[in-house]
Amino acid sequence: MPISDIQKEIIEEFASLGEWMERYNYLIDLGKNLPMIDQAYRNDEYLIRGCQSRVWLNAELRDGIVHYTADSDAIITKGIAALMIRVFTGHTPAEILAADLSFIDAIGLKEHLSPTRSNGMVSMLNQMRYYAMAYQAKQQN
Amino acid sequence: MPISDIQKEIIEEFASLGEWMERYNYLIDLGKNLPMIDQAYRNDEYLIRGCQSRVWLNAELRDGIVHYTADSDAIITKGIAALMIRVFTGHTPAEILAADLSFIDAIGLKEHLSPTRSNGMVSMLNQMRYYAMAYQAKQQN
Amino acid sequence: MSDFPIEQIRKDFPILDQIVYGKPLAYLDNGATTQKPLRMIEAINKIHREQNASIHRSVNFLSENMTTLYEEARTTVQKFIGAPKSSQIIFTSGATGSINLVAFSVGESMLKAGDEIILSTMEHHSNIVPWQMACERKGASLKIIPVTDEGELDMEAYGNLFSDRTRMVSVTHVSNVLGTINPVKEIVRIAHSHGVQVLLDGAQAVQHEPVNVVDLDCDFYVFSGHKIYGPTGIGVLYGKEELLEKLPPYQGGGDMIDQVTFEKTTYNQLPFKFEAGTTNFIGAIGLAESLNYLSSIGLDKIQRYEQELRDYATLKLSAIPQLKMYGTSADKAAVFSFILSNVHPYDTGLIIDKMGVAVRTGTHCAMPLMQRFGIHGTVRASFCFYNTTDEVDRLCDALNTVLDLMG
Amino acid sequence: MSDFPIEQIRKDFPILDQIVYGKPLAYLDNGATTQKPLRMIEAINKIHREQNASIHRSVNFLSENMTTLYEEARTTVQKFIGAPKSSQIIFTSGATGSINLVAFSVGESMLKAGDEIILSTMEHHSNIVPWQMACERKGASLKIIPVTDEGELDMEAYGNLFSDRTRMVSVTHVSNVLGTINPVKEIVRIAHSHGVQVLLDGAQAVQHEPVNVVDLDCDFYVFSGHKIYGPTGIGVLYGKEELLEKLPPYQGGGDMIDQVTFEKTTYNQLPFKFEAGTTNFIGAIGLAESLNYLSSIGLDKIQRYEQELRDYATLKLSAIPQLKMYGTSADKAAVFSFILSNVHPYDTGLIIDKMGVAVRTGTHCAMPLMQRFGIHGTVRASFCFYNTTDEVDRLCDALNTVLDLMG
Ligand SMILES: Cc1ncc(COP(=O)(O)O)c(C=O)c1O
Ligand SMILES: Cc1ncc(COP(=O)(O)O)c(C=O)c1O
Repeated sequence: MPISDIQKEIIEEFASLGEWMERYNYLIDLGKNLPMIDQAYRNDEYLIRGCQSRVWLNAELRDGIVHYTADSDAIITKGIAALMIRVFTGHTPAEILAADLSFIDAIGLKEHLSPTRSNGMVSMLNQMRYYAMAYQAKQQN
Repeated sequence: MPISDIQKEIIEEFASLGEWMERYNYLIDLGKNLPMIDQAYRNDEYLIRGCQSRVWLNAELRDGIVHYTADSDAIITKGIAALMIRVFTGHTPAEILAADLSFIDAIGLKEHLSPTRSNGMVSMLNQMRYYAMAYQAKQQN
Repeated sequence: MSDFPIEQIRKDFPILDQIVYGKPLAYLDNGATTQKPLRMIEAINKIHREQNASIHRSVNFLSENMTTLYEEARTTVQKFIGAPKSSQIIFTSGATGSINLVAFSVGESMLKAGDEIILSTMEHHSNIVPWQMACERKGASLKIIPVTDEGELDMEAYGNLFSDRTRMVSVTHVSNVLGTINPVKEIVRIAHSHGVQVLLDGAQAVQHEPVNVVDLDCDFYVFSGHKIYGPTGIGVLYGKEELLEKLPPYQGGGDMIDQVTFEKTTYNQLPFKFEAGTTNFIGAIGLAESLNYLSSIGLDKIQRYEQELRDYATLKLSAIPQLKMYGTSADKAAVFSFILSNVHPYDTGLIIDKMGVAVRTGTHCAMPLMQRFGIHGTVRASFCFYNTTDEVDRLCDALNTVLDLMG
Repeated sequence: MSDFPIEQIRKDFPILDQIVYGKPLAYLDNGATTQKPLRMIEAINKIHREQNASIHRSVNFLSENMTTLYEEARTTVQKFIGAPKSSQIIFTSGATGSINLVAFSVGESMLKAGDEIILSTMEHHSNIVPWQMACERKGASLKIIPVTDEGELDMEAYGNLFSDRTRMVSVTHVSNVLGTINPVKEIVRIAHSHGVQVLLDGAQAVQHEPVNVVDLDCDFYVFSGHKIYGPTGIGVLYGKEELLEKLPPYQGGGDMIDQVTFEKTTYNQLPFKFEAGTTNFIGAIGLAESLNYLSSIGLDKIQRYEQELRDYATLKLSAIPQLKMYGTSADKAAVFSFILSNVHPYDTGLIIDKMGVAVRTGTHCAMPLMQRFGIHGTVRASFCFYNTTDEVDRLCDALNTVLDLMG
């Protein structure tokens, strides 16, 4: 499914949810159900520094397709990570880099991804893009 | 004449003057007529540091009586110095140290002698008192 | 509760009457920054509209008036902390600015390779990093007072840290994380018995209890305006006169000099020697208004009311079995750092924010203290005299909602 | 005069509508500090009443909003001076704070015994003393660009000051005493041809003409909020990214760190590395409002109007034969330093103050420049875009009264 369709899907899911408590509940569920990151990657090398919650991120390129895995010690952060992974995983570096992430605004998570929020989410998003860039560069060589 | 009487005299003189221009005019005249300080004292050793105008001050003790002389490169400052000398000169150190200088307020010069004014006038007044203290100590030894 | 005029006081702080996410605001982040009383808001407004002019160096009417207000502000601060002279009050940019000033000037004039500075495990980064930087420049090192499980300074260990290379003790009066009120008089006494000077970081103390620097006998005392209901960008350094006289200046610039030539510059007298450039004179006057406001209520009354709040909150929070509290000293301010079991502090903060309860989560600029307790952060609710028992209840309700959600 | 909306503009500054000693205020002390537009006054008022909260590190609604406003303020400053990235804008306590930061960090990382720093004779003490202090710590020395009788930098002499020990050039963009607008682009070009970096002191420039740091190609640019119609206690340092990355931090404290342990501290990224402790975030947001206000009028229009005022004042003041002007460059701001013959500047200032004309007298924190001209001080009238030709006339009338009185 193209990235834009996945985003539409997520927006529809959130539209059916009520106010913040249901949304957070949903994120918490997503967080709980995110497959565990390989323990090998749950260390400082894969840590994205943020003041508030720790996020570990890894990405692998298989058959031209990027696969992300992530973890966080905070469950809402982990839920958001799960959403981002759902959007990006299974796409080519080029698709990932071209994506505009309008769903973030649409589902009311903008505040979590504002560049001034020191929670590591923005850094996570940037790091996801850096991986895509790195793999794109690799493909072109 | 006791210090308090001299102050009364000055207050009366100023009472007869009109608004600020006449007062400044009077101070300018006082400044112009202040006897020149001995050139020997118009040097850095006798300089009272203030940001705006330079004031030189000397004091001598003769027969138990303090005699002040002063100069300034700013004429209004010099006029005020002339007033202070008129009040203090010819009195004993004890009298000088006991004097309350209510005339300053009464003739509207308070702003010139506020401790926050960086014009050296407060420093001059303090220095006049330091001389009196020094001579008093000398008398007591 | 006591006869504290809480209703009236809340009206003095316009921001408190506010709805966030459809809920009345419960502002419990006073350790980070405090709200502003009308009296200070209006003083600043008036300066901006009617009084502003450069201080100290201009001859005009406005300037004269502004200078008087600024120097009166200094006197207000002096009286507020019981300093002997107003020239011992130096206006800085904040507690951090004050500590950097002392750490730099002490570093340049007193520190040699091999010397030692005593800090504690519970210091705020602002009372660690400046000393680390000075030590690094001079080849000196830090000695650290350990913290007990209750969150108190280990006073016995403290006494054993002194050596003939100890040059300075710098500790916080009240912990910004644990709330612990340290035995600072005793800390000073012990340091002085070794001939060592003490800086007290009053950033979390001076707004909560009457502070008298002569009684404490500390050598330096610092605090921030914005944490004592004043403006941002203004802070205070108090120092003993003979020490301030001896210390070299920190920043260079206008107003702090006597004479400047390219060959040699001589410095102005206290307090100006340490106030380089145009100071935050509007901030200083605003701060003085906040202090006057506090004095009009009475710091002793404020302290008593906050102690009642503290006791009430302690009771209510300890009724939540999944809550682990960090900082359980009997002698503490109304500051509560805790973790709900199996819930990340950040998740807790996010959720209770949606219920109108404003707290702070994270390391609170005290990473060494986090390491001491083996944690990555806490939720911190920090109360002050405009908070109410009702807000304590709302915090507890919100925490229970978190536990339900995460359960 | 041109179609500049001066009536409307004066209404934007409430303080201007004021009577002192029974006379309307003519505020001609803008070089010392500037007055505040309603837009900025109201922004600060609103923060104090409705929005205040700690930035960056708390999770609550108010804090989130305050942080956004603060970082938007940084972007406003970035755009105002044409900086490539907002992370190159560092908020400090003022121009003096900014220069001290650079002088310290450059001193610690680049200066060795025997090295040289180039300043000019017309520098403000804030751009002299910090360098003197750094030189003293490191055994380096100052080289001074002389000033001509017209009050211009001697550019030939400047070119000859460079040696292979030159590490830095730090000069003012516009002289606070003489008004001279220095050829800063040329100054930068020459320094760069020697591989030397340049700090430009924009404290008297950035409020009077459009400034673009990329076009100037300067390595550092500094200015003060209170001189550009903003709050006190806030200032700006712009720097080239690779230089800011390389420089060691200045103050230590909260927010400027990444990790702290007692053994080792690592620093945060730009701009936070240089913003220790709680910054004056309210001041920064107020400053941004002032800049937005200026942009809404247009710096180019402001510059043109001020040039007209300058030309008018030059004409009128030169009609007073007893007036000796210091600073007669063709390329100057509307700043006039002068002495009436046989009248001490202080006497002049005192007398015209009583006529409602607010100026400044003294050395203007530029003693070396005073020595250059063999004087102890001047009267300085400094105009800006809310001043009028009528106020020029009032200044001249007042000066004639002084001459009458002292005659
Ligand atoms: C040219 C120049 N540089 C630096 C400064 C220092 O500015 P501040 O006192 O706001 O730090 C001034 C202010 O007088 C100035 O005119
Ligand atoms: C104990 C303590 N010291 C110092 C500071 C630093 O204060 P500021 O950031 O206002 O400079 C704080 C503020 O968080 C603090 O809590």
